[in-house]
Amino acid sequence: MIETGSTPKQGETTILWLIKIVTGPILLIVATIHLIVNHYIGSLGGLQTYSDVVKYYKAWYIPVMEGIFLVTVLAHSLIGLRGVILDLRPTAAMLKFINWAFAALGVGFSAYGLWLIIVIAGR
Amino acid sequence: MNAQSNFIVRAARWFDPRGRSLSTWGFMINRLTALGLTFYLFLHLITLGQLAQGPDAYDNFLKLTESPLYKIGELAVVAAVFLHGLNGVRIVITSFGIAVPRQREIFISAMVLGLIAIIIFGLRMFTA
Amino acid sequence: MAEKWNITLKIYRQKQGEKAHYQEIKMDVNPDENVIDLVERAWAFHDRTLTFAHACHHSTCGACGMRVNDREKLTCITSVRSVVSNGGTLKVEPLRNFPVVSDLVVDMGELYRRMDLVGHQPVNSDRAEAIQPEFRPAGPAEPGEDFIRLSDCIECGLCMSACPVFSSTPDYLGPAVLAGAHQAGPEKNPSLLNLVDSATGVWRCHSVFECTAVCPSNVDPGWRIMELRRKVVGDRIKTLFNPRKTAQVSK
Amino acid sequence: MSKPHAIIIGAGFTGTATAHDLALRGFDVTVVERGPIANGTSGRTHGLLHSGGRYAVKDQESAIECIDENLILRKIVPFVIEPNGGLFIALNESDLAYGEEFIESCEACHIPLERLTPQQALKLEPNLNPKLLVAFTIPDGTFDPLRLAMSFAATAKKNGAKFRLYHEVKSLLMDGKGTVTGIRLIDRTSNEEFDLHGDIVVNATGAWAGEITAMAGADVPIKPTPGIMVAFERRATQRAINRLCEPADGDIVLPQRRMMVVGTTSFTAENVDYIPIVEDQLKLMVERAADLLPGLRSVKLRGIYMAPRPLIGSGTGRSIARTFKCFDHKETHNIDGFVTITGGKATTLRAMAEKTSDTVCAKLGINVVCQTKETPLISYRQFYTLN
Repeated sequence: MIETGSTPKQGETTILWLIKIVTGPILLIVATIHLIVNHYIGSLGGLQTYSDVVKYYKAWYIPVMEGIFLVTVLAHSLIGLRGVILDLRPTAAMLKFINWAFAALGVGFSAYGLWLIIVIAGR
Repeated sequence: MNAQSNFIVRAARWFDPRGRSLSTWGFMINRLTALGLTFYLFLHLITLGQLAQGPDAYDNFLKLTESPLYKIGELAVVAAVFLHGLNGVRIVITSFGIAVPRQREIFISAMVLGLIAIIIFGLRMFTA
Repeated sequence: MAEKWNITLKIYRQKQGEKAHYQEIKMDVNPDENVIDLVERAWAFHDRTLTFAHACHHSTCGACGMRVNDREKLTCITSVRSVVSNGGTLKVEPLRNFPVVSDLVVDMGELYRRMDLVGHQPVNSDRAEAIQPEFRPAGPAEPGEDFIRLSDCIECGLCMSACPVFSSTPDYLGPAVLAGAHQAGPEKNPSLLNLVDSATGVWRCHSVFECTAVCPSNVDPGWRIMELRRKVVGDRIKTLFNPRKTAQVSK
Repeated sequence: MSKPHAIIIGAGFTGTATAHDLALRGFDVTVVERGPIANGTSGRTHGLLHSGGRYAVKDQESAIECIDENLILRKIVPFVIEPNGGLFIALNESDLAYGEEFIESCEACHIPLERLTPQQALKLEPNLNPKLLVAFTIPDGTFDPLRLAMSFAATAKKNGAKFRLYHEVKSLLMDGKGTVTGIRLIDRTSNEEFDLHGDIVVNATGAWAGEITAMAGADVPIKPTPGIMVAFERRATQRAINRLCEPADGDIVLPQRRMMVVGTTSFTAENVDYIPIVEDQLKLMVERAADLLPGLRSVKLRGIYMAPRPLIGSGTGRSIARTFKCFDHKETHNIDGFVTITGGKATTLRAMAEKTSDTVCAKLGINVVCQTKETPLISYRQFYTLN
């Protein structure tokens, strides 16, 4: 069996867990709204066309909400996925790579998504 | 023993319900939906890039979504969101030491609630 | 007169260096007997090469944990009636997630090592829950003197066998060990908090609660892991505002 | 000069304690056991750390052994013991009459006791039968049987002893001149057979001692005397509760973790490998336990088990003394290199080991004193963590 030494194994901390556990309930609420909007709002049920989407983004709070959704869902999913990978005992080098890759993915997709929200809200 | 097995064999153990109780199903559902939703999230973000290219590109893309196959996929996403989210509520509550002895009942309630939400959305998507 | 059932006992057999197979023995049983009695009879009267672990036969030692029809059970307190019906097959296998020594015997050295690592005490001074609520609590011999009581955890390993995370992640400390850390009192010991606030500690638990479902001895490891998390989070928030000088590592 | 090699057959209380004692005295020790630690009678004791009160009236030798060893074990292995004391309670006139003798005998055996009125006793243990007439406190305790044996084994291991669990003795090796020189073993985890040679073979197989001595053509006066024990699913007291009477069926109920255990009976059995549970005895135990603690009548049963005591002598059941005996087979059957230790009780395991080790040392002409009285044992967990 694998050695578990008396020194704690690095890689997961209170703060990451707290982020995951706090973003969870936020996501449940925001994702439910997101889904209802996409399938229930509008004449035909949901945002069915480009103009529906643009119209939807006119109210100031919609881009804000979608922005929060974007950032929290990226954080929640990447921390969660990292947890799944940690269950499979990655090597230290592998974990280091994942840390950088996931940070880059999170920052990159946040920037890209926020840009997209600003573009749509601006039209 | 298990230390030597490769990661696929080890990961497969998460999805072996033999000799385990109901709450392992909670764990399996959570893990499967987590992986599925993460995959979908990035796919979704990439395809939304069409929005930036103007009305024609986006509306053409949306035409694809009218096929029933796509709708089934979309319902799967909706289902995953509700199952993962409601099951997640149980995990959040119990994580703070609340209602741990009742976690089984909370799990069943969450799944029933999730199923109702899935049916409502399903009806809407396939009848609208 | 006692009821008589006829069942098939299906036993996992494996000697060192050999492939595993199952052996079936038809047996007359009393449904109120416990599974360990059947296994012992299988050895005494059917096949003397069978090996299995057991000692106290009344759930105080934790030696006889096995999987009975796939499920982790302490076989000395698991009645035949509770796991099979007349004419059925009762399958016994060694615990999961530990190396098989021979047949139904597994090597639980790692569990014992980790219980020592987190400083779980085999005896505690008594708490209120020792005497069950339907009975009135005993009076101390000397005022203020505590009773000493053997710990609830009998280190049977059932929770370690039932935990799906431990089965994929052998260096996860595991439910018994984290529950042991909780009982050892992490608030007094910062190094214990550091040990469980790690990639192999409380954050590896994914709230499956199989541990609590199989625990035969009132330990409730699932609840204890959650409590331990609360302590870790509380301590981290506290030290955020009031940093500890240098973490004193005590063994 | 190389160390003398002692082979001990049996890893129950006597075997593990003797391994500890001999390892401390500088022996190379190998313990062979066909199952895991304490899988026979030792594991299946009710776990009473005797104060000696139970034997004080009829068997003073055993009673004194008990109180002495009780105090030693509390000191050297506290982490497997609930040292919460015990009570003897009288429920009828004949119990009261026995009580007079009991006080004198306990005093003679230096067992400290204190007389309590029923009110005082009920204040200490409110779940006792309220009809009790008198009570005495005595320094009983309870212990965890497996972990007690493992603590001795772990300490022995630390001092170099080797343990071969799941190894069964097939035969004794003899040199043709009437001396036992070793054992032929089968490793039950792989079914491989091999020989092990030693300077002395100690037969510490308790109720099974006759099976081993028969391999050398010798016999020992062992009378395996099983008894039943029943565990209730609830803990109702902190102290061991004894009936103030002559040793009898179901004369004690004691706490252990969240249970109460009642014991025991006394009968003779032919096959000690498997002792079936006798329904009538089970019912009797529940009745007897409820005499002492009426609340137990409605409590679910958790475990029922039988264990053969290794009694020595020619009497029957309760009349046999509970002391132990070490047989040097050179004296009994002119077989050298072979010693049998049997009889006794869990509480006296250390004393049994001391006596056996003294016999072994005398036979081999080694002059080392016993140190086990003062040597604290290490954690039972080290049995698994030491190599």
